[in-house]
Amino acid sequence: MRDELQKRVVKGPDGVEFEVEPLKDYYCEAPPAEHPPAYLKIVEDLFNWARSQSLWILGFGTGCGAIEMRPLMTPRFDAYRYGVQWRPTPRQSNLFIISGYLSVKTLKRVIRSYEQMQNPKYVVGLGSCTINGGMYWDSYNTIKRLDDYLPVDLYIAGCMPRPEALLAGFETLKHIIREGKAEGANLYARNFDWYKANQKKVIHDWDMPDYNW
Amino acid sequence: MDFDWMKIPYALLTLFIVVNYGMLQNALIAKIGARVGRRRGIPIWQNYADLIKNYSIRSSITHGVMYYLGPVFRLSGGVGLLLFVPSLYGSEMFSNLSFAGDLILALYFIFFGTLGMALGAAESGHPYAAIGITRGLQQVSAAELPMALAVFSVALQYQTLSVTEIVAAQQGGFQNWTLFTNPLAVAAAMLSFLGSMMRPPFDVVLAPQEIPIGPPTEYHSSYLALMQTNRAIFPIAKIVIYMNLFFGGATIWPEFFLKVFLIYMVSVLVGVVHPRFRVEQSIRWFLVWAVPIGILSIVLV
Amino acid sequence: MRALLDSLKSLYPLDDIVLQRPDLAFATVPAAQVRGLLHHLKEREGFTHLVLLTAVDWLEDGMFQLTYLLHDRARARDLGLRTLIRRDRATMDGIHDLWPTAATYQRELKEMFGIDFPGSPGVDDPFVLEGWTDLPPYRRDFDTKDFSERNFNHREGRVTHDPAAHMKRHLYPDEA
Amino acid sequence: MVSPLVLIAAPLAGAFLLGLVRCPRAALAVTLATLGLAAAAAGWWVWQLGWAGAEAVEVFTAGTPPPFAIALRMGLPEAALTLVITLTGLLSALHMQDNLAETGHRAMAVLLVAVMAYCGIVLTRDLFNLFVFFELAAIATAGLILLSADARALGAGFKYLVVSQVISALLLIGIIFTYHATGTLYLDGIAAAAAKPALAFFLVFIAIAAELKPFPANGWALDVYESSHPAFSALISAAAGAASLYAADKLLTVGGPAWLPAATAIGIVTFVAGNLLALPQGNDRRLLGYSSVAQIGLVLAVAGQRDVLGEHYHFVAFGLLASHAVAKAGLFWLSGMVAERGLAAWAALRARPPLIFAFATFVAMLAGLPPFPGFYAKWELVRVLAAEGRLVLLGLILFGALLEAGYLFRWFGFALKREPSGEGLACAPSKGIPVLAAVLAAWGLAWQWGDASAQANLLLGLPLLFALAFVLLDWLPAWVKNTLAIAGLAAWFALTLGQYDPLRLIFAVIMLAGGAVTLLASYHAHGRRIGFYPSAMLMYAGLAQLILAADTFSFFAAWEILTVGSYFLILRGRHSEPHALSYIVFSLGGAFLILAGFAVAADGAASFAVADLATLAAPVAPWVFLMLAIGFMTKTASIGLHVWLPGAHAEAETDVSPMVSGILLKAGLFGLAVLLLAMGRQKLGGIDLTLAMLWIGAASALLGNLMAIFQEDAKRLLAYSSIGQMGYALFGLAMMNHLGWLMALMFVINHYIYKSMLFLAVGGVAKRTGTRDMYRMGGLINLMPLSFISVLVGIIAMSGVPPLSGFGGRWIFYNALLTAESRLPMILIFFSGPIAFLYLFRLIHTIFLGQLKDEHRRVKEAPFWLMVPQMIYVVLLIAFALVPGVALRQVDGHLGGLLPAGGLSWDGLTITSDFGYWNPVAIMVIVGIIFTTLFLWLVFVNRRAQKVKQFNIVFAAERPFRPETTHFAWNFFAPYRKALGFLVQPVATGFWNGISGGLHAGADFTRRLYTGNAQTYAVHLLVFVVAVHLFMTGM
Amino acid sequence: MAHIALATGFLLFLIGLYGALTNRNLLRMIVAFTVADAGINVVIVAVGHMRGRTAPILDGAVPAAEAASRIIDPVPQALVLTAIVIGVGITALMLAYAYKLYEARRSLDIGKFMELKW
Repeated sequence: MRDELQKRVVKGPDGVEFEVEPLKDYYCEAPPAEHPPAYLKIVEDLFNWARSQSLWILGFGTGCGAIEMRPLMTPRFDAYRYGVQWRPTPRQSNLFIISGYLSVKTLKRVIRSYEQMQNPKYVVGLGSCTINGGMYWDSYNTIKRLDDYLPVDLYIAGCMPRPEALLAGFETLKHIIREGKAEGANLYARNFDWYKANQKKVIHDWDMPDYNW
Repeated sequence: MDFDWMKIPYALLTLFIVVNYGMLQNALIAKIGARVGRRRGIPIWQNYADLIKNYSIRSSITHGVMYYLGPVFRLSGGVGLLLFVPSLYGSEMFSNLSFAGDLILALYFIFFGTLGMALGAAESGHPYAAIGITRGLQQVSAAELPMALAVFSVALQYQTLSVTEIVAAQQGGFQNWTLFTNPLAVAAAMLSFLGSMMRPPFDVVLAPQEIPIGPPTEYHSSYLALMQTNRAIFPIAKIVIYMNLFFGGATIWPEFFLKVFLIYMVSVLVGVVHPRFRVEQSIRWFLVWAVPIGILSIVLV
Repeated sequence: MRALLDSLKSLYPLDDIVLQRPDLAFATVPAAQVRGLLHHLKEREGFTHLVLLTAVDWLEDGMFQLTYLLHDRARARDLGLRTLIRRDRATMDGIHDLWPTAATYQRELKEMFGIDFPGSPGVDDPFVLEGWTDLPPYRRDFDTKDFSERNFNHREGRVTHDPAAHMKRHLYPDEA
Repeated sequence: MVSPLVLIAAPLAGAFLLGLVRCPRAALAVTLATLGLAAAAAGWWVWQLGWAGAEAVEVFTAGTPPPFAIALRMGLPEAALTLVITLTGLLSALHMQDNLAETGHRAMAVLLVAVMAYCGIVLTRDLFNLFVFFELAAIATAGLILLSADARALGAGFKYLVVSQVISALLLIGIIFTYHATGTLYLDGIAAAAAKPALAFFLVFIAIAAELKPFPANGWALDVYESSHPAFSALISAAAGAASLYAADKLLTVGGPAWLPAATAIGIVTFVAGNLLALPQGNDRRLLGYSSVAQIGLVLAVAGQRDVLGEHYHFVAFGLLASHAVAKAGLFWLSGMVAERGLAAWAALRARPPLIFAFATFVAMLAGLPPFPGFYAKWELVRVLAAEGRLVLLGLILFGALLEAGYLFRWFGFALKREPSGEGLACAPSKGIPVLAAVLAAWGLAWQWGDASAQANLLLGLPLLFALAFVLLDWLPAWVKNTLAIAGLAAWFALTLGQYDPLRLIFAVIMLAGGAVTLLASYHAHGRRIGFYPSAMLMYAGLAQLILAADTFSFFAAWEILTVGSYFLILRGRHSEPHALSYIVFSLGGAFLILAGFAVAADGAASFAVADLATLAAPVAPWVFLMLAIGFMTKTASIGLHVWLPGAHAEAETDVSPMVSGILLKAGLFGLAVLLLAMGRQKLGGIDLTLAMLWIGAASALLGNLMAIFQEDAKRLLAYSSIGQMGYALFGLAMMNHLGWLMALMFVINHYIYKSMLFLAVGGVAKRTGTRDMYRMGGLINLMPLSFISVLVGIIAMSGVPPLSGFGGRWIFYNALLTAESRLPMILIFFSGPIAFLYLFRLIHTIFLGQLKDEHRRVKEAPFWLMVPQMIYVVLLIAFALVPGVALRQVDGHLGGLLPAGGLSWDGLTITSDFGYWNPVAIMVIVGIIFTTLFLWLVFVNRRAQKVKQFNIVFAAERPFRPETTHFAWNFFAPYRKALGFLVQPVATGFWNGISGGLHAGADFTRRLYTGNAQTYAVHLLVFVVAVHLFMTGM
Repeated sequence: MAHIALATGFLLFLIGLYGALTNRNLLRMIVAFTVADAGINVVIVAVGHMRGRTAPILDGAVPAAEAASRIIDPVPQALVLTAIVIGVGITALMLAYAYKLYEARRSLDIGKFMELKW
């Protein structure tokens, strides 16, 4: 663990020394909670419609797929037509596209970002690498099954899939959302221990709280 | 106290109209921006979907009391600003709550939301939020100056600080608008207007690539929803002031919509074709180009 | 270029000189001479730019080969220096004082090959592999497939085709 | 009836008696007894002549009147001077009794002879006899110099002898030719003589003048002061100085008015040069020497003004002389107690607080601060000089006095703030008693001069007495004194409530009631807090008297009292020494301008009501206005004169900052208000002075605010912000219209509340976190929520955002601007508003928001007693925001009487001006309802929010490393510096530093004149004689 | 006669003064001052001189009744006596100083006693 995360003894302005334990003192330790849908079905349906019509993608490119996302903003594909847009902060995003191979180092950042997104949130795996490792199937540093680590709502196969495939994927995702089946965040909270165990199995220097609020 | 309680439903009606108009107008303007880039752009109802989506987000976090209150301040600032200024001239129904104060109240109330938002964003502890706020404050401090000069020039011109009376003085044909009777003041004010609309070249506050969206970096779900609501109201409330001071005000809603839209378009037209200023560049720009015009308008009025 | 190599040869024990192109040459020097030669090249001969520093694992010889590729902007020429160091407990003098960027290469070599550069800034910090405990993965005695199978969950149903056989079956289905 | 001859005979007899005594103790007893007897005789005469109504007597030594015998005169001046001489002799003997006992009876005899000679100089009316006594004094002096433990004293003594040889030669030649021409040596006879020999009398005059150590013929004197025994230096400075001055005075009486200009010129040059040369001195005794030289020069200059001073001559001259004698003797005696010679070595005095009090008394007395005689004397002198149009002399005197105050207060600052080093203090009773006696004498004289002056006796002022009582009560625990102080302020306020008009009432409420509230914070201090209450109450006493002052004298006295009180108060801060010094120098500079302004305005009248300033007409009026305005603007720290403020306010103690910022600054505004009320618009050289003030106010507002945004230190930020805020208020006053004044008064109230609140809050935070650098703080909102609330309310109010009370100020301000005549300065003001917003946000953000630091994780809320006044202020601010009419309506009405046009209409809850309207209650209610509704809505939709900790932020998928690197706070407004940094170049600071540096360099260069060579000194003397002669014949 | 004395006196005084200001040796300075003193004394006496009158000593030669018209002014005579006494005293003191200074510094050079300055 890095130095700045180690316990340290500091001296207050009044001269009294005390311990600071960064992981406890600086990070919230609460586990994630499951959040039930709205009580009224009609309300939840409205919400799901709105969610499906307003997919805010976290601007986080993990692999070569990141380059396939850019054309979506251009006049040729213009994903904005479909209510899709990109946000630079996970707090405001509700769709995380894992765009390609995912190294262990990046996985840690992906987990962090994913956990900083708010419920409901959706994960789309892009390309074969997220499905089974793809051409990196025997790499020492690339995870092979994304859904071991995060609840994935949708895979878009290909190496790499074209932007058209992505657009089709968005439409499919919208269907899933509207049907109320995109409950990945709740799944993650429910199976939190299992996900954490998987994550910690590959991330050897786990230097963050279990849930990154 | 002889308070006319009917003012409250009337004010709420104004609010309702303006919120909806603001949502649609924002979408329309986004579409116009998209067409400039040869895209089709978002659907016209996209803002509603986004708003409902954000209210429907089930979880949220809070960094503390001020963080929690920040968006409340923000939206209160927008709503208050809208309601402190009469929307339609000559309409008892849509004079809102302007009995509480005059133009000065409106101008200073703009800061209410800004301050609350800044405090809330700052409590998130995010450095980008703080950087964004300082940029915003610095830029606004320079951008406000021509506006203040212009307002002052107008107040001197009409010898009143009451918005209603200023509008009244501009009635009877467009040649009576301040735009034509005091063009320098209008010029200064419109340059200031560019600076306050968070559009290029004055949008370094948000700078998505560098300090992801600046102050609201940490805001999400219903907080963000409140702020989105404000985004629909606040620019319009501000433009209403400009409209009343410089462009003859409005007597009916269509006129209101048209004028607000056209004034808004000024900043859009400038914005879509300009790159971005750094903060010190925009400070200098306002002081060198806009302020002298404002000074001239004061001296010559 | 040849003149340069000749003059260098008189000063340093150069070996295996390969003039690959008129503007690109390689030479081998003993490890102990590397720093001196690099310094000379940087200060005297105009090779101000360190293009890269990399390594090759000669597992069979029990050696690592380090390659320093230098570039002379003024005369648009490159010179690669190779040196061989022992593979077990590999250690080499750092050149981060000549080129600060070298520290990053050295950090990478430490992580990927286990070649140590004592004194190089941050040389022990993880570069790409955080929390790595196994053999350095670029060593040829590191079995990446085995590691991958041990460490990662694999999705069932993956099939591997021999390309030759696959294409043959695809193109000439009759002959299969 | 005691014969005056006792004063001559007793020391002589004692000296002879000493020849018979062998035992040193007995000899000492004889000496002291003799001196005591002489002092008693002198005292008896003072009593007889001053109180019992006896007439002055002339004693003829040989039983016949002059010219056949030597005559001695004993009048009130002579009695007083001999009392000074004998008492100084007695106390000095007491002080150096160990040395005397060691050296034996001969030394004592010499001491007695010296005292006798000084008395003789004072008493004699015979010219040659004067010469004899001078020679006796010289011989005795040279003998006593040998007493010093300092080996260098020998050289000094020899230099002294060389010079006195030259002087005596001149004197002798002069005497003989005077006698030749007039046929008499009797002074009155010479005066009466028809033909006076100019050259001969000139020689006599110049010789006596040379005894007064005039610049530049005084190098020898300084060497003597530096090296001889301090008790003896006291004697030279006080007794010999007084005696020689009186001799000069006698000669001037004889010579008539023709000689007065020369005396004035010699005196004033010596005064200014002596004080200037004292600036770079590092040795306390040499510094005192320069100061002695200067003071005696001043009295000589006053003697040269006797033609215009008339009946006040003795009051003024003796006031200055007594101040000099008592203070200088006291300081020399103190110097005898301090072991080392550096100025900073006086820090050893801190071990004994009464000695610090003594030091303060002496410094104040020398600097001519109230209530000491020098103050009354200075007042009279300046009044007369101004009336006579001798403005150059007046200016030089004030300039010299300012220089003197500069080095004295710097020295005092050293004593209070430097680290005591080395051996410390020799504290025998025999050394303490003289000092104590000097302190008693100082206060006794203060009483006496107040009593004798044509003005009110300051020591009769209840507030001042109340403040001085705290000196005696300083042994009480702090909380008792605090209660007393609060009770006193409240009682005085209640007592005088009926005497204020609404305008003054506003200031009274802030200064007295507000002062009491601020003092609540002082309950947090533990222990006895020595020195705090006398200083604080001195300041409040000055403020209390200032508001009530009707005539210029009491106004000015109050002004000086509050200045010196606040100086002591500011000096208490840990690192405040240089800042307190620049504060007192600027304040005194301003005060002297006020003094000069008042004097010019009074045009000789003994008493001049402040309100009568209105009766002045051009060409005097604009100059008076200018002087007074600059004086007051020094206190409000208008731009250019602001350099003292940031340090002084920032370095002051936590509970002192609100006093000096929230309350003290208002004194300047009060002065300006009074001034503008009385004098209105003035034009000087075609420039409208109020317009100039308008520009200054605007520039202060802009630059003050601009400088504030670049501060890293929270208290400095607030201090710079005060400059800006005072700029606003000045701007409002200078607009000279109804609303401008109303706005200024609203600023007065608001600034008091929020600046006090902010200073207390920031001070509390600084106390808890151990730093004032904002970037070292951060995230304290949860640990110090109450402080956060008070800062929040403070900044909302200060930035003028509705619905709090700052908005009212802005609203009135805009309305006032609409009626203002000049439009350009307001551009600066417009710009400064948003800039204020910048630093306010910085204040709250970098302290309370953002990232909490490791070492502050266990910080507690600020002390209870610091919070109490803050919470009161919060309530006040909100109340004032809701019903501003409570305070402002009365003032508005009152202003209506003064500036009728453009008042406000207070109709129901709505306040209406000629231009706009404003309903504070409605604003508050509307904003409250909207805010509450939205808040409840948010709580409803967001009820399940998870509270997270400070590192739970999105950090580009990484995590923050440490709070220090995550808290964005340092150089917060860097782009502003890039864009407008050129505006905050420290031009004013550079200018004032340049002046101070120039003075120091000039002094350092000039003092090289004193090479240390006896012959050079003798040449100086001759050059001086020639120069004066040329000056006189050239006239 | 009186004028010659007067001139002599002033000359002596100036010589003495010049000597005192130019000699660096303490003893020489003291001597020079004595010369100057002497000069002044001569001046005093010369000022008191009246042509044709006698010394102001009331004895047989000058009866008290005629004294006022016969003798010269007695006051300068008295003054000169006092001045001489005082001059002697001061000279003695200066010599004492010179002695002590020499004891302390083993030097009589006035330039050696300049540590007190500025």
